[in-house]
Amino acid sequence: MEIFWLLGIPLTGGVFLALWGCRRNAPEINALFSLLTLAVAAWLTVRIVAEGPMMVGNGWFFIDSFNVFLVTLTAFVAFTTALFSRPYMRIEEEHGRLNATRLRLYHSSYQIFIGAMLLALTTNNMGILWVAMEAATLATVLLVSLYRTPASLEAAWKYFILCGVGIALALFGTILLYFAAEKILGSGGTALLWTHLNGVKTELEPTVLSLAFVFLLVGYGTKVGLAPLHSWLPDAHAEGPTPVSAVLSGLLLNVALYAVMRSKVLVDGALGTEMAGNLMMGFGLLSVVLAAFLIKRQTDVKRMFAYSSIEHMGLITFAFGMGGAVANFAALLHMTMHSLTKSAIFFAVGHATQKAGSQLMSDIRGLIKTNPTIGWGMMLGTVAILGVPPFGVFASEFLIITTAMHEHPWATPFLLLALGVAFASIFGKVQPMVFGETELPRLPYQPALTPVFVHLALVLMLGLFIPPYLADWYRQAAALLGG
Amino acid sequence: MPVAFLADSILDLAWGVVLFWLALGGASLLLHGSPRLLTRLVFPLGALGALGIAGVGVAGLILPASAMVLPIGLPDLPFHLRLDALSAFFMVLLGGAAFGITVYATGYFRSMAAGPLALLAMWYHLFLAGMVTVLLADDAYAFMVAWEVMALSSYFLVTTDHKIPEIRRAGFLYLLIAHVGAVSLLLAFGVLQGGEGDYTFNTMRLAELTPFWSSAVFLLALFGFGAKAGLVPLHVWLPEAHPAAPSPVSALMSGVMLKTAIYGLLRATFDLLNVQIGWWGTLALALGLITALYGVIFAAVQSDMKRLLAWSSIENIGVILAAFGLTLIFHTDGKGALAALTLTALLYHALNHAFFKGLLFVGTGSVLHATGERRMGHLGGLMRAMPWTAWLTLIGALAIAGLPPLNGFVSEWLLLQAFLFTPGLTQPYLDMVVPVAAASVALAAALAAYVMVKFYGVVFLGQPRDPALRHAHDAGWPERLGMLWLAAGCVLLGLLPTQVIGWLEPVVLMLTGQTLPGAGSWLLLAPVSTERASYAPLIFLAVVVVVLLLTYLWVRRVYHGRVRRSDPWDCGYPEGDARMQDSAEGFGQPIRQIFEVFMRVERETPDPFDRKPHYRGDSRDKLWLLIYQPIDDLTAWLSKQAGRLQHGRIQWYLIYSFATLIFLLVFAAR
Amino acid sequence: MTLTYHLQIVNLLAALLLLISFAMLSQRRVVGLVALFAWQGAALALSTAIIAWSTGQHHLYYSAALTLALKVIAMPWYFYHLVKRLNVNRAVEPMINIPTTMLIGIVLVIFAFNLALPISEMSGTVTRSTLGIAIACVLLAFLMMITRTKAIPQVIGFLSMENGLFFAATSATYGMPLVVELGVALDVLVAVFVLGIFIFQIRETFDSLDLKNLEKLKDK
Amino acid sequence: MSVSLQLAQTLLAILLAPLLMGWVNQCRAWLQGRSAPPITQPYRTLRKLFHKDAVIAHNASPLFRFAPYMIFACMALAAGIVPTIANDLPFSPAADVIALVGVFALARVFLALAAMDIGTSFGSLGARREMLVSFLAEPALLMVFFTASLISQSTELPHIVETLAHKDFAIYPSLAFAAVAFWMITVAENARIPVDNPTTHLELTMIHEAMILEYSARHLALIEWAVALKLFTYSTLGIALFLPWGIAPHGDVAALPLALAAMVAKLALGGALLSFMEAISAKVRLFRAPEFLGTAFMLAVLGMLIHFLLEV
Repeated sequence: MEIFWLLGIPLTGGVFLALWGCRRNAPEINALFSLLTLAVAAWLTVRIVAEGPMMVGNGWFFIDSFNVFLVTLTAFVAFTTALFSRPYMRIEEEHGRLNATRLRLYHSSYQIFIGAMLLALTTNNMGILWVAMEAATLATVLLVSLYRTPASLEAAWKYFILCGVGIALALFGTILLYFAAEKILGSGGTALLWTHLNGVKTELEPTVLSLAFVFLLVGYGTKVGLAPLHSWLPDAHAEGPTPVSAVLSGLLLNVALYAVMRSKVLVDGALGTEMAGNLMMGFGLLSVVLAAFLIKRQTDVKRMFAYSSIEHMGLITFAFGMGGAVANFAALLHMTMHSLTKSAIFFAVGHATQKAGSQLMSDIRGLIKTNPTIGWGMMLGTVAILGVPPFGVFASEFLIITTAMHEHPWATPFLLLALGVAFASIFGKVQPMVFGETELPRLPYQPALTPVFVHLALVLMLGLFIPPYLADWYRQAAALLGG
Repeated sequence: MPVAFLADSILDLAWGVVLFWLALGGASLLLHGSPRLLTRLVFPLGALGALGIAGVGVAGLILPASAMVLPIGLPDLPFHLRLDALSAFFMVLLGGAAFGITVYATGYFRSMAAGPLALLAMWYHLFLAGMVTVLLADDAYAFMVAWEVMALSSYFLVTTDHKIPEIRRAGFLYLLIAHVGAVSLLLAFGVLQGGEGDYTFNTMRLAELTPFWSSAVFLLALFGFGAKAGLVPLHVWLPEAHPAAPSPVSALMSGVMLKTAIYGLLRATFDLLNVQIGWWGTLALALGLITALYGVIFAAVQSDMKRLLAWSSIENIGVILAAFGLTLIFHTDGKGALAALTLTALLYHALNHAFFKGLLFVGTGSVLHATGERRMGHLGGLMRAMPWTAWLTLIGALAIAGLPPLNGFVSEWLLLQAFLFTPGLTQPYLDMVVPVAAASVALAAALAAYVMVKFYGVVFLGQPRDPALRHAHDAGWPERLGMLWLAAGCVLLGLLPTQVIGWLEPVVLMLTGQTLPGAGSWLLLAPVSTERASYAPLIFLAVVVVVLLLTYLWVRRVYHGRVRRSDPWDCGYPEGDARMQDSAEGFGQPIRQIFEVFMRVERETPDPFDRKPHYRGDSRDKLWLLIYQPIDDLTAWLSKQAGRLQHGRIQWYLIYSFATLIFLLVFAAR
Repeated sequence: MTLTYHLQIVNLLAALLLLISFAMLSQRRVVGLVALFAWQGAALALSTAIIAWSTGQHHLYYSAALTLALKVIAMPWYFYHLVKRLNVNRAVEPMINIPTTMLIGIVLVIFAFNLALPISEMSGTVTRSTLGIAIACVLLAFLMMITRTKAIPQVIGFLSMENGLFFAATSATYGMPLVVELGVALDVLVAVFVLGIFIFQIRETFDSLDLKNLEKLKDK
Repeated sequence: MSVSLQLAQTLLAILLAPLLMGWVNQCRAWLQGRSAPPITQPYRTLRKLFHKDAVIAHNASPLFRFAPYMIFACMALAAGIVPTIANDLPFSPAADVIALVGVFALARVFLALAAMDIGTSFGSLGARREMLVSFLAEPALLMVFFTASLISQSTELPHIVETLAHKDFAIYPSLAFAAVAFWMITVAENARIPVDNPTTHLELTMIHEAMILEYSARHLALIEWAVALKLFTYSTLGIALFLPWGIAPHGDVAALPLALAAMVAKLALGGALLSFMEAISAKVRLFRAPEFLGTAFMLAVLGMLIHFLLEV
């Protein structure tokens, strides 16, 4: 039953905010719904960890450790982002960049977006998964274009067209999947249920599945932001409101990658070859290297961190591509760390940009002089995302790189190069923003930095100590992915 | 088993000190309101911790190795800690130097503003904790975490004064190179690991690697640790970062942190890799000698006193690395005793460097404090104004110049002895290499003397180049105590070599499986045999002192002690003033003239009619242009090319997707 | 033998679809594009209905009706009015000139058929050979989206790609499960709605629907 | 017994050192056609200086007054290590050849520091030039010693002499190189032409004199004496390394008189040779000095290489 609560709360939230979203306390309501969602998610998680995978609604929903951990992560980041967006959006409104109706749109599509992602995560039906992904895209398109500035419109348009096309290809992949499946499972609803497919994956037709995987990978990969399908990502992240950038980076990319992984499991079963893995490794490496070099020339802070998201998704994809218990474990860990850290960074960046009134890094200077908390939040977040211990991102990068060196040494020079360049570029740009002199005044209001430091604290904690049950949970998930 | 129990308990003690330091760090953040408490309570407690670490180290040299597992870390990989002779020795080094430096710091930081001071205190103790954990770590993850914590905290210490752009640049360069080095260490561990995510050093010790892969590990480790140690050409960050930090921090970084890199190199090469290959040694020897000469030459032409010391650290690291290479050569050649000798020299020099470099850096700290001036061209004559600092620094300067009977000479002596044994080597080409190597070591030592005369003479002797310097205040008592401790270390390490070498024996035995034959007595240092070579610093000192006193008394008795004061002889040129003394640039000029090939010299010479003639000669590192600039340009070019992909036309973006799809359909979907 | 008879009609319609795709590639005027899109939808609906009737897959009737309602009536009508109101029915000059596009299109079709060949072999459905055509339609629509530099044609290209997908679904697998079909239809509907909003916004922001205005965001 | 011998020998060195200096000056005067000062002239100078009142600059630091004693002590120690007439020096194990180089370096550093102490432009100029000369001379000297120690498998001077003089005779080509190098080093280290000119006070050329410009009276006397002692030590060192025959072997008291005679003869010869070389050569420009010493350094290293090539 939790599942229906889990999906129902955000959807009703969306409807509710769509109807009454104009009132003053809409942000609080938004946060409240997110909190409820989080509560349900936590409850669900507890049950899954206790009782193992479960099917709900005669097989329409399937929850195992893999997606339940993403569900919790999604609900959690969604909640903290809602908390962050409370003051943030108010200030945007005061600055006159938004009005009440837009805020209503914002809040309701925010909830719908969350609901769509949760649906995508929990559904057992590959078709519904596709539908949910598309819905999430549509919801975020509206969010990206919220400011109605030319730039945001352009970003939203590109986002829509590119992801729409990608998603369409993914649909074709799904069709092929169904086409292969119905010969074994018979036509009708059950033939797209992942659990059923997983049961018979070895019997599925290899040629069809390899074809299907290509379409699925290109399709969902577009949303993951794998190079060279990533072109929409920096624009959408840079031009949308910062909370949206946070959830896009922190959550949507994960969900898309989740879809890819679900398909990969089936394809691996059917082909019994490394094809899927190698493809993912290739895409991953390409993304890491390309993103690293693209970061170097950025001038817009949000754009830069968007590219860093591409880099990290590439790293995760690479790790999943390598497969094996350690690599999968590392990839899942990195997913978590990246979501938490990157959203924290976007929170800090959001306040920094509001303070400077510009997203150009050359305009943001000497944060720790006037707003030490923002400054340190940004500095520590950056250091964390760059994979410096004791923050958790390092834990996963440690596992990924060492495993890569052990399994696929040929790939490590690229990783070394990319990590070095990315480090130089990002840190070299962030340092003057945080340190140094500035004439900018203090922020007139109290920034919402609790989320930032909660996230960073979690990342720090996970870098030094991963609670056993969390570890078991990761292990189960890694095992599900064919570790 | 009481001994084992004792060993475990000292390991607990060491970890306890780490936690204590972490707690101090946290506390100092809470105490940001009260700077008095910070300097008068937190730093002294930190110094106590350092003393404890030194004690642990001494005990660990005697007691058998002990290990423990902490409940933190990765799920399948909790932190493993282990205290064996090697880490114990480096803990003695760390504790010994850090104690003096921290005592010094209690006085040094008193003038600092509360807020920055709290942060600094936090990072300072985090830094100490990180270094000790590096020495204790017994699995790759714990090691890397500690390693990077060390780098990160020192970065924040370096950028304490982040308002100055140069300092920010220095910090950035430092952290960047440290990070790249760390990644290459990761790769080394990746090769060593047994797979299945087992990263404990124990499994690595058992790993059977092909020569190719073990060489790969060695090279990666050499790169990673070399980046931290300031091995040429990875040294560029060091002359920038070390001067930028507050002096006690510079002292810690130069004196102690660089040694953790040496520790890592020894650990990886002799402990983790279960087979060594000869050419590694030759490579390390060559690199070490290049580093030593490069460092000392550049030290000679510096005009900023802390920068000069930083370059001299590079030189010393080079000497240590040369010793490391020689150890490898002997070890792989089956000359156990000689390997033991060179290793002893290596460890001894590391220990010495920790003390005298720490002493010199804190000395410059006091000068900086009293005068606010780092450029030697604006200092001078401080011996009158601040005698304590001057005389204590003199000890450090003489020690680092490798003069008997101080400690710098002992390690050089041991190293040079090692060169005299090489005729026994089996590879003949080494016989050719060795004389040159010995010559370069000797040359580096002689140049070090040059550098130190320049450093000491320009800063402390002569006339003050700025009238304000006459009223410079001497260091306060905590500073004096700290410097006294370090100076005493220099003297004692110089006078009691046999005892020290006795302490080093377990380490040498652990790494080379051999000990020195060690003839000679408590008085006489004779590493191999008394016929072969011997040195007795105590007698040495005694004779010098006796002769000195006798001469003095004799002169006084037979003749007289009358003294008349007058102006110095001005060669008939009355306008001579303090500005006419040799400036730092002037003193370095011959060296620059001889070794100009290595440098990019920038000169500003005044024309004859200048009202205010001004001369500036600046010698820059040519390697920056030769290596780093091209790399930077290349990445910039590549990123420019990459940027072209992202040029805004949605049609093109669609084409990317389309092309990708077609490509995959053609090649993958079969 | 009725089946083959139906089969022939379906194949005919498939050919028609392909033809229309090519026509769209070459069509310069937006209104004509809209009309072609409607025709394509009609052909799709018809073929779906025939397949439904010939194979007795009743849920296919629903999707046929859905297609008819959305893609033959609602959307073309909507677009028609959009074009009229925004008065953008000028000749649109594609990025690549028409003949070249055609050539590329033909290459794509051949490629698609080759791709589909091994799969159609194993297909159990009567209409196996149409899968290749479906792929071809998808790729052609993709090509069209690439070549068009105006907003509305691009959207239409996007939708005709959806048509191709639908056709693939019906012909190769007798349609996806109904829920999925409905979901997809809903998404498409919302998508079109959102796109409409966008087109208005773009119009009022740039007072033109030329995508050349949307090339500001780039890496310097 | 041997302890007394040691003391006697050291004292002898200290006392005879000015004599050698006088002898060299005398020879040089002859060779230059000047009327020579008496051979005991250095003693007189010393006595005169000791009697004078010391004049010290106002800003001189304690280091300035301490340095002369230090330098003298170092030279005495050096003289104690080198076997002049007898070979059993109970004190020599305390410091081998490397330590000997260290002692010279110690003295030099103190002299340079003292020179910089007053802060006249001459002092620091002299100190700089001195260090410039030494940073090439010192390793060269070390290399010379290394060649000898490689032959004799020891860095202890007595053992070296033992091997070279009293073991069965052998020809060591490497020692030839070492000898030439050593000669050049000696010239440089003792501030003789062509590197430096002990009699000049021209600021453009002087090295050693520039450093001690500020010294007077007893301090100057001690320094002068130390200089003489340095020359003496270098000479005996050269003798011990390259023509050690005649030095009394261990515990052989009977050989002592002969050894003394031999030593005096050799010293006289060496001094004459030194002054002769000085007379026939001209002082080189300062920046030729590194080339001169570089040659010495190269020769020393070559000697070592040759040893590795031919004699191992």
